[in-house]
Amino acid sequence: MTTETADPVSAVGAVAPAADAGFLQRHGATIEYVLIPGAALVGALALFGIFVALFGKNPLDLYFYMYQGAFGTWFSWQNTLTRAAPLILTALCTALPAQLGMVIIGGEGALLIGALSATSAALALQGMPPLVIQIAMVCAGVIGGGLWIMLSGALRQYRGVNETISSLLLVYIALAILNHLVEGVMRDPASLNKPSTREISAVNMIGTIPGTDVHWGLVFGLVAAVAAYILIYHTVFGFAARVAGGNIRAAKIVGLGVGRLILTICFLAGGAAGLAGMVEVAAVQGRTNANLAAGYGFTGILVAFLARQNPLAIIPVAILLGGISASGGLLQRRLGLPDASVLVLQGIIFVFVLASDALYGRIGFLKGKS
Amino acid sequence: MTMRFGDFLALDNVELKVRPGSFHALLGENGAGKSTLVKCIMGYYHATEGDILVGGREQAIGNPKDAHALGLGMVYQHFTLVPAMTVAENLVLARDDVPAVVNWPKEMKELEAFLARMPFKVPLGAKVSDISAGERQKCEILKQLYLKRRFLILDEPTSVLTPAEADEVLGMLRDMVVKGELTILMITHKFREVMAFADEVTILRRGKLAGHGKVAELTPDAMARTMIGAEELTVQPARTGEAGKARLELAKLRALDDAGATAVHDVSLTVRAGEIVGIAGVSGNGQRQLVEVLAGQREAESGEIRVAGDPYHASREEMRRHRMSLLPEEPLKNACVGGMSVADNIAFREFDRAPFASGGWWLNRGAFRDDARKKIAQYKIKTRTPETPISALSGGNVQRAVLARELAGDVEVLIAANPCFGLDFAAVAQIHAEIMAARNRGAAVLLVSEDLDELLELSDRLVVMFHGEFVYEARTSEADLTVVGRHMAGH
Amino acid sequence: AETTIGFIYVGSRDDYGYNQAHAQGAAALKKIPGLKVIEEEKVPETDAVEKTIESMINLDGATLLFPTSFGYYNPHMVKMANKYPKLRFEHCGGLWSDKDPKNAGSYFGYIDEAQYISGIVAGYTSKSGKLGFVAAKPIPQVLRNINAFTLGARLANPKATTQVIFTGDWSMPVKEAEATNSLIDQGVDVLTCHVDGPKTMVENAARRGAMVCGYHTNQSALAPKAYLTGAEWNWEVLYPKFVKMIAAGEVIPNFYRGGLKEEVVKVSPYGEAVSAEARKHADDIKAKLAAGNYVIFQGPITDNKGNTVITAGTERSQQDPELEKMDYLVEGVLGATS
Amino acid sequence: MADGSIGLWTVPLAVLGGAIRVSTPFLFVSLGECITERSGRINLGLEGTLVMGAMSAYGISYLSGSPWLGVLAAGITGAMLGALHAGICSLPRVNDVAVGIALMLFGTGLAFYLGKPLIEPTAPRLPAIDFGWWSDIPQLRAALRVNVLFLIGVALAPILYWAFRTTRWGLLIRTAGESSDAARAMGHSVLLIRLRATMVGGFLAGIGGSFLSLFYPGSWNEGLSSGQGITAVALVIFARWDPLLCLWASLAFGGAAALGPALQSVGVTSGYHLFNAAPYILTLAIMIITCSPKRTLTGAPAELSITR
Ligand SMILES: Nc1ncnc2c1ncn2[C@@H]1O[C@H](COP(=O)(O)OP(=O)(O)OP(=O)(O)O)[C@@H](O)[C@H]1O
Ligand SMILES: Nc1ncnc2c1ncn2[C@@H]1O[C@H](COP(=O)(O)OP(=O)(O)OP(=O)(O)O)[C@@H](O)[C@H]1O
Ligand SMILES: [Mg+2]
Ligand SMILES: [Mg+2]
Repeated sequence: MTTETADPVSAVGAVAPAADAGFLQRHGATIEYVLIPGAALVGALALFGIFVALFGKNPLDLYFYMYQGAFGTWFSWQNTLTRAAPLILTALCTALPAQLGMVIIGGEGALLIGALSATSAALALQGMPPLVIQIAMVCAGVIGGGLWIMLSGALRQYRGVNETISSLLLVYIALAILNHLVEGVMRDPASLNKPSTREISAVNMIGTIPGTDVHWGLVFGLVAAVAAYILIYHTVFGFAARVAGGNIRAAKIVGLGVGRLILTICFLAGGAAGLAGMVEVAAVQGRTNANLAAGYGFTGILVAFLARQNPLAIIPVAILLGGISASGGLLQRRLGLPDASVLVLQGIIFVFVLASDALYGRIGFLKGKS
Repeated sequence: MTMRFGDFLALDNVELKVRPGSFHALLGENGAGKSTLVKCIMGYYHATEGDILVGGREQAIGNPKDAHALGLGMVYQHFTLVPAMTVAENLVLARDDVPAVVNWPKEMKELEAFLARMPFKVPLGAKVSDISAGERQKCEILKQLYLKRRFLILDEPTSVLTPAEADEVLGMLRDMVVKGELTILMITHKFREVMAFADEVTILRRGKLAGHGKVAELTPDAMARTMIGAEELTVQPARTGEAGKARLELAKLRALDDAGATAVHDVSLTVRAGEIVGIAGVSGNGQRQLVEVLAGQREAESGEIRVAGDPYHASREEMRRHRMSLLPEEPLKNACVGGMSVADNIAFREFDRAPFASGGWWLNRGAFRDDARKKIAQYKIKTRTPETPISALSGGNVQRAVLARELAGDVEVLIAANPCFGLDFAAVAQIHAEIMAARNRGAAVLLVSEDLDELLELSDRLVVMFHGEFVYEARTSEADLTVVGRHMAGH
Repeated sequence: AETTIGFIYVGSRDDYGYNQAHAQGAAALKKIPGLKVIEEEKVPETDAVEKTIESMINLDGATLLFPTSFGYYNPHMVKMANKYPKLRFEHCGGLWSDKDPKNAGSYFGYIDEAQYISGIVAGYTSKSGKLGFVAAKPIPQVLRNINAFTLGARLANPKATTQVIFTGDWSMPVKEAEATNSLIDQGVDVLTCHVDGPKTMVENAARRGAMVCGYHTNQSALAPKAYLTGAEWNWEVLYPKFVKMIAAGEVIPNFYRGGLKEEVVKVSPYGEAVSAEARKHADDIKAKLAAGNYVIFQGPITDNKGNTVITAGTERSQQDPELEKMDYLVEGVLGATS
Repeated sequence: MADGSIGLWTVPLAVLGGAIRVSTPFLFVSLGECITERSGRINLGLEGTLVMGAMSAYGISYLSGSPWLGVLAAGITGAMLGALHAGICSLPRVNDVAVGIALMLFGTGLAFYLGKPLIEPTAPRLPAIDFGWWSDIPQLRAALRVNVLFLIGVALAPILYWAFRTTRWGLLIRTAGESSDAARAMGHSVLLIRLRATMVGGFLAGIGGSFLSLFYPGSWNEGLSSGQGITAVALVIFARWDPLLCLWASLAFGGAAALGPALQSVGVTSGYHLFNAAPYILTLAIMIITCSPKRTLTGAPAELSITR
C-alpha cells in the first residue's frame, strides 16, 4: 500500500511556485497573447510597406488609407463588421473540428448547402408569419450545413476517409449541386441572366441591427463564437472533445464515444457555416444563386488558423480580416494598387503571425529574472 | 559534467570513467539523469559545463556524427529504427557513408555475411514494424556492431527482452568485451544483469554522482540503497483470499491488426474475482491487440466479452458499472493527453460526474484541482504543479498519474499491460503492490506482460500467448519454467 | 469641382475580356478634364458591392457609379440607389423596370448584332458547316448570342450547325480549352465564345487549325491568321457620351440599350481568311443594322426541339423585352439549355 | 465519318487526350508534394506555388523568348517558395498546415500582382512532340500531341519510386518522415532534410505551373489554376504517398476533367454541372471504396501532422 506520509520530493514538486513572482510573470501568458500577434502584425505591415514602396507608392499613405478604410470612420467600422460577420461563422467550421484534431477545410460547401436548405425552407413555408419562416430558415441552414460536414465526419469515422480531402471535395460537389438546382428545378424563370431560386420575399429578410447597417449575421456570429468557446472549455462535452482531440486512444480507453463526438462536433461546425449561408440568403441576397460562393468558407479557414482554433480569438481575427478587405477597396482607389495586393498583404500577415508562434515562452522580460 | 534544462539541473557535476575493455553499468532511479548523461556524451545534447575525454584526449562532440567518428555508438532508450522501413534499409541507412545510390544486391550479400558471424539473427527483409520488440532490440544492437563501434552505450537495452533473450544478448556482448573488441556502458534497472555481466558500476541520484565501484565488491542491496537514499520502498501486501466468481470472460474473441491480418485467433479465457491471470508471450503475438479490444481501442471481429455475465463493448457506462480499470503500456501514448494538465488527465474517468461536473454538464475547475492535489500527494507524482502538461513529466510519473486515476476507487476488473515497462525498482514495487492490493480486495486482474519474472511474482494463473492463440495454461505455482519458455518460443 | 465617377468590376480589370472592355471605357473618361475616375476590381456579387458603393460615396465622394456586373443589380445596387436617391447609378446589363428607383438605370449593348455578323462570316468560312460555341452558362444574354451567331451562319450556309458547350462558370481556362478541343474533335472548324476571357479559346482553337471569332475585345493579335472577326464592346464611346449627357442636363433613359447603330458595340476588322463573298454579305447586313432597318429575330423561328418560338410574321426587334428573356436555342444549335 | 467527325468516339478520345493534357500539373504537383510529405511535412501552399510558377514561366518566356528558361524560372520560384515554407516551419511550434494556407494566399496574391502586365501578351509556348504521326485521324493525332513536360512527369514517377528505395537521398527523406528521432539519432538534421524536400517539392510544383501557362491551356490569366494545386495535394493522400499511384491518380483526374465538355459535345447535356464535378465525385467515391476504418492509411508517413 502506498504510505500517506508526505514524501519530501513530491511535496516540493506539488507546491505552488515560490512566493509572488511579480506582475509580469503572473500575467506573462496573457501579455504574450496580445503582444506577440501584435508585433507580428506590425512586422507584416512594415514588410508590406516596403513591398509597395518598391512599386513607387508611399507606405505612409498606405497605412493611412488602410486605417481609414477599415476603422477610420463609423462607416468604415460598419463596412469592416459586415465583412467580418460571415467569417466568424465559417471560421468556426474549421475551429470546432480542430478541437478533435480534425482539419476540415470544407466550410464553403456547408455554407452553400446551408443557404440552399434555408432558401428551400423559406420557399416551402411562404405565407407563414415572417418569424416562423426566419426560425425555420435558421434551423434548415444549420441542419443542412451540419449534415454536410457531418458527412465528412461520418466518412472518417466509419470509412476511414481523410476528412481534409473529403471536405474539400464536398465543396466542389456542393457547388455543382447548387448550380445544378439553381439552373434546373429550383430556377426562378424570371431570374434571367443570374440563374437563381425564387426570392424568399422581403418581409422574411432578417434586416440589420438597429442603428447600423450591419446585418444580424454579426450577432449570430458573436453568439456562436462565445457559445463555442463555452462549449469547448467549460462543459463536459467540450472536455470530452478535447480529450478525444488530444489523443483518441486515451479517449477510447476511458470509454468516451468518439464516433458520437466526431459526428456532433462536425454537425455543429457545419451548422455554423450553414448558418452563415442562411444569413447570406436572409440578410443579403434574398435568394440562392452562385453568388453565394464568394469564398467566405475559405477565408474562414485562415481566420481559424490565425486564431489558433480558439473560438474567442476568432472574433478579433475575423474583424481584422474584415478590415483588411474593407480597406482593400480604398487602396485600389487611392493608390491604384490592384486587388491582388490585399492577397499579398493577407499572406504576409499570416506568415508573420504564424511564424511568431515560435516566440511564445521565449520573451526575455516576461520570464522574470530566472 | 553539468546539464541544465531551463532552470532545472538535470546533471550536477557528474563524473564517469569507463575503462577500455570493460562492461560498465550506469544505475539510477527514474529521472536520475542517466539518459541525459549519455546523450551528452553522444552529442545529442550539449552539456552546460564539462568535458568529454576519449582515450585521454579532450574531444568536442557537437553532434552524434562526431561521436560516431570517434567510434562511439548508442542504443537509445526509445527505438530509433524507422518502423516503416525494412531491417536491411535501417542497417544500411545508419552508416555514415551511405552510397548515393545503394546497390541492394551487393549490400544484401554483405549484410548476410555479417549476420552469419553474429550470434543472433534478424530477418533482413522484414519491415521493422512487423517484427517483435525483442527482435527490434537485437536489431538496434546489431546495427551498432555493423557500424563497427568500439564503444557502445546501451540505454535500458533489455527492458523489452525476456530474461532468456536478455542473457543471450548480454552474454554475447560480454564475450566481445572479454575479447577486447568492445567497451560497453549500459544503463539498466535490473540488478540481476549488473551482477551477472558488469565489471564496474556508477550510480546516479537526482542528477548527482551517488557512488561507483567494482561490481564484485558490491551487493544489490548496497547499490539499491545508494540509488534511492533514504526513501522507503512500498511493501507489497501478501497474497490473501481465494478466487471467486467469474468476472471477465472472453469467448472466441478474434481481432485484426492495423494491416488487416488476424492478430488474435478466437481466444477464450475466464478471469475470476480475486485472481490475477497473467498472459505471457514474446511481444508481437497479439497481446497488444487483445488489450486494445478490452480497452475499446480496437473493435473485435467476432466473439464476445462478458463482464460479470453482461456483454461488454467498452462503453463508458459499462466500464463504470463494472468498475473497470485499465493500465495500458506506454501510458502517454495510450491513456493520456500530453497537452492537457496533470489534473485534467487524472480526471478523465470522472469528469462528467459530480463533483467535477455541476448538473452533469458544467465543469467545476476547483474540483479538478483539489482532487489532483490529493492524488499527486498520495501517489508521489513528481510534478511542478497540477496544471503542468502531463507530457512534461517523466515516464514513471506519467505511469503514476495513470495509476492514480485508474486505481482511485474500488476496482472490480483491472486490465494491465506491461505496467512496469522501463520503470525503476521503487516505482515497480509501488505498482506491484497496488496490483496485488486490488486483487486482495476482490478484483479480477488480467496482467499482460513481457516480463516473465513479473508474471511469476504476481499472477495466480499463467497463460502463454503465441501467434494470437493461448497455447499453454497453468497455475503459476505449478508452472514449469522451461515448458513456459518453450511455448513462448512457439515449440 | 470635379465629378467623381466610380467603376466596379467583378473580375480583374485587365482580364483581356469583359472587365477590361469596361476598364477601357473608364480610361476614356479619365482623359476628359474635370472628371475623376475611381475603380475597384474583383468585387464579388454580395453585400461587398454594397459596401464598395457606399465606400466610394462616403470616402471618395463619388456621384455617378458604374457597377458593371450583372449580379450587382438586384438586390445590391437597387438597395444603394434607394439609399442614396441623389446620386446616379448606371448598371451594365440589368433590366431596369418601373419598380426600380428612378436614379438608377441599366444599359447594355446588343452585342448579338455583332455576333450575327460573326456568324455570317463563320458560316461562309466553315468548310464542314460545323461551328462551335464555348459558353459559360445558359442564361438569356448568352443564349441570345448563340442564337444570333447561328442565325447569321445560316444566312451564309443554311445547313450550318452550332455546337455549344457550357463550361459552368465565367472563367475556367482548363474547361474552356477542353471544350475547344472537344468541339474541334467533333469536326467544328470555326469557333466563338462567351466567357470572361476569350484568350484561351482563341489560342487553343488557332493551334489546332480552326478559325475563330472573338468576343468582348479584339483578339486578332493572338491569332492573326485564324481570327476572322469578333464582337466587341465599344464602351469607350458610350461612357463619354453618358457623361456628356449628364453634364448637359439631359436625362439618360433608365433603360438604355444600343447596338451597332448606337455604337455601343462594334465588329472587329475582318481577318485575311475572310472571303470577299463573306465580306460583302457581312458588310451589307452590318450597314442595315447600323441604319436600324434590319431585324435579326424575325419569324418564323423554331427552336432546336421543333417548337415555334417566334411565329411567322412576328418581328422581334432589338428593343423587344421578350428577347431579354430568351430561354431557347434556335434550330441549328446542337446543345440544350439545361 | 466523311465529314471528319468521329461521333461518340469523341468521349473516350477526349478522356485520353484530357488524361494527357490536363494531368500534367496534377502530376508535377502531386509528385512534388509526395516528396515533401514523405519527409514528414505537408505543404498546402502548392496552389500558390503553382500559380506563381505559371506566372513566372510566362513572364520569363515572354521576356526572354525561350519557354525553357520560363520553365526553369518557374522551378526556381517554386523552390524559393518551398524554402520559405520550410524555413518558417522549422521554427518551433509552427503549424505546417497553417503556413501552407498562408503561402497559398501569398503566392497567389504575388502572382496576380506581378502578372497584371502579362495577361495580354503572347509568350512563346513549349513545343509538343507528335506521337500520332502513324494515324490519319486528326482527332487522335491531336490527342497524341504530347508535351515533353508530360513525358518528364511520367518518367519521374517510377524514378521517384525507385529513388525512395535505393538512393541515400530517398532513404533519408523517408527516415525524416517516418521517425525524426531516428534521423536525429543517426546524426542527420531533420530540418535540413525537410528543407530540401520542400524545395524540391516546390520546384516540381512550379514546373507544373509552367505547363499551365506555357502549354495547356497555354496562357497566363488569373483563373488559370482554380484549385488544381490544392486538389493535387489531396491526390497525394489519395495515392497513399506512392509516386506510381500519383501518376495513375493524376491521369484519372485529368481524364475525368475532360469528361464534362466531351459529353456535351456528343449531346449529353443535362446535368453538365454534375459531369463537371466528375473528378471530385470520382475521387470521393474511390476513397470511400478503398479506405477502411479498421486499417490505418498504409504508407502514411508517421510524422505527417495531417494523418496522425
Ligand atoms: N529535454 C529535457 N528538457 C527538460 N528537462 C529534461 C529533459 N530531458 C531530461 N530532463 C530532466 O532530466 C532528468 C533526467 O532525465 P533522464 O532522462 O536523464 O533520466 P534517466 O536517469 O535516464 O531516467 P530513466 O531511468 O527513466 O531512463 C529528468 O528527470 C528531467 O527532469
Ligand atoms: N518538453 C519538455 N518540457 C519540459 N520538460 C521536459 C520536456 N520533455 C521532457 N521533460 C523532462 O524530461 C523528463 C522526461 O524524461 P524521460 O521521459 O526520458 O523520463 P525519464 O527520465 O526516462 O524518467 P522515467 O524513468 O520516469 O521514464 C521529465 O522529468 C521532464 O521534466
Ligand atoms: Mg532514461
Ligand atoms: Mg525512462
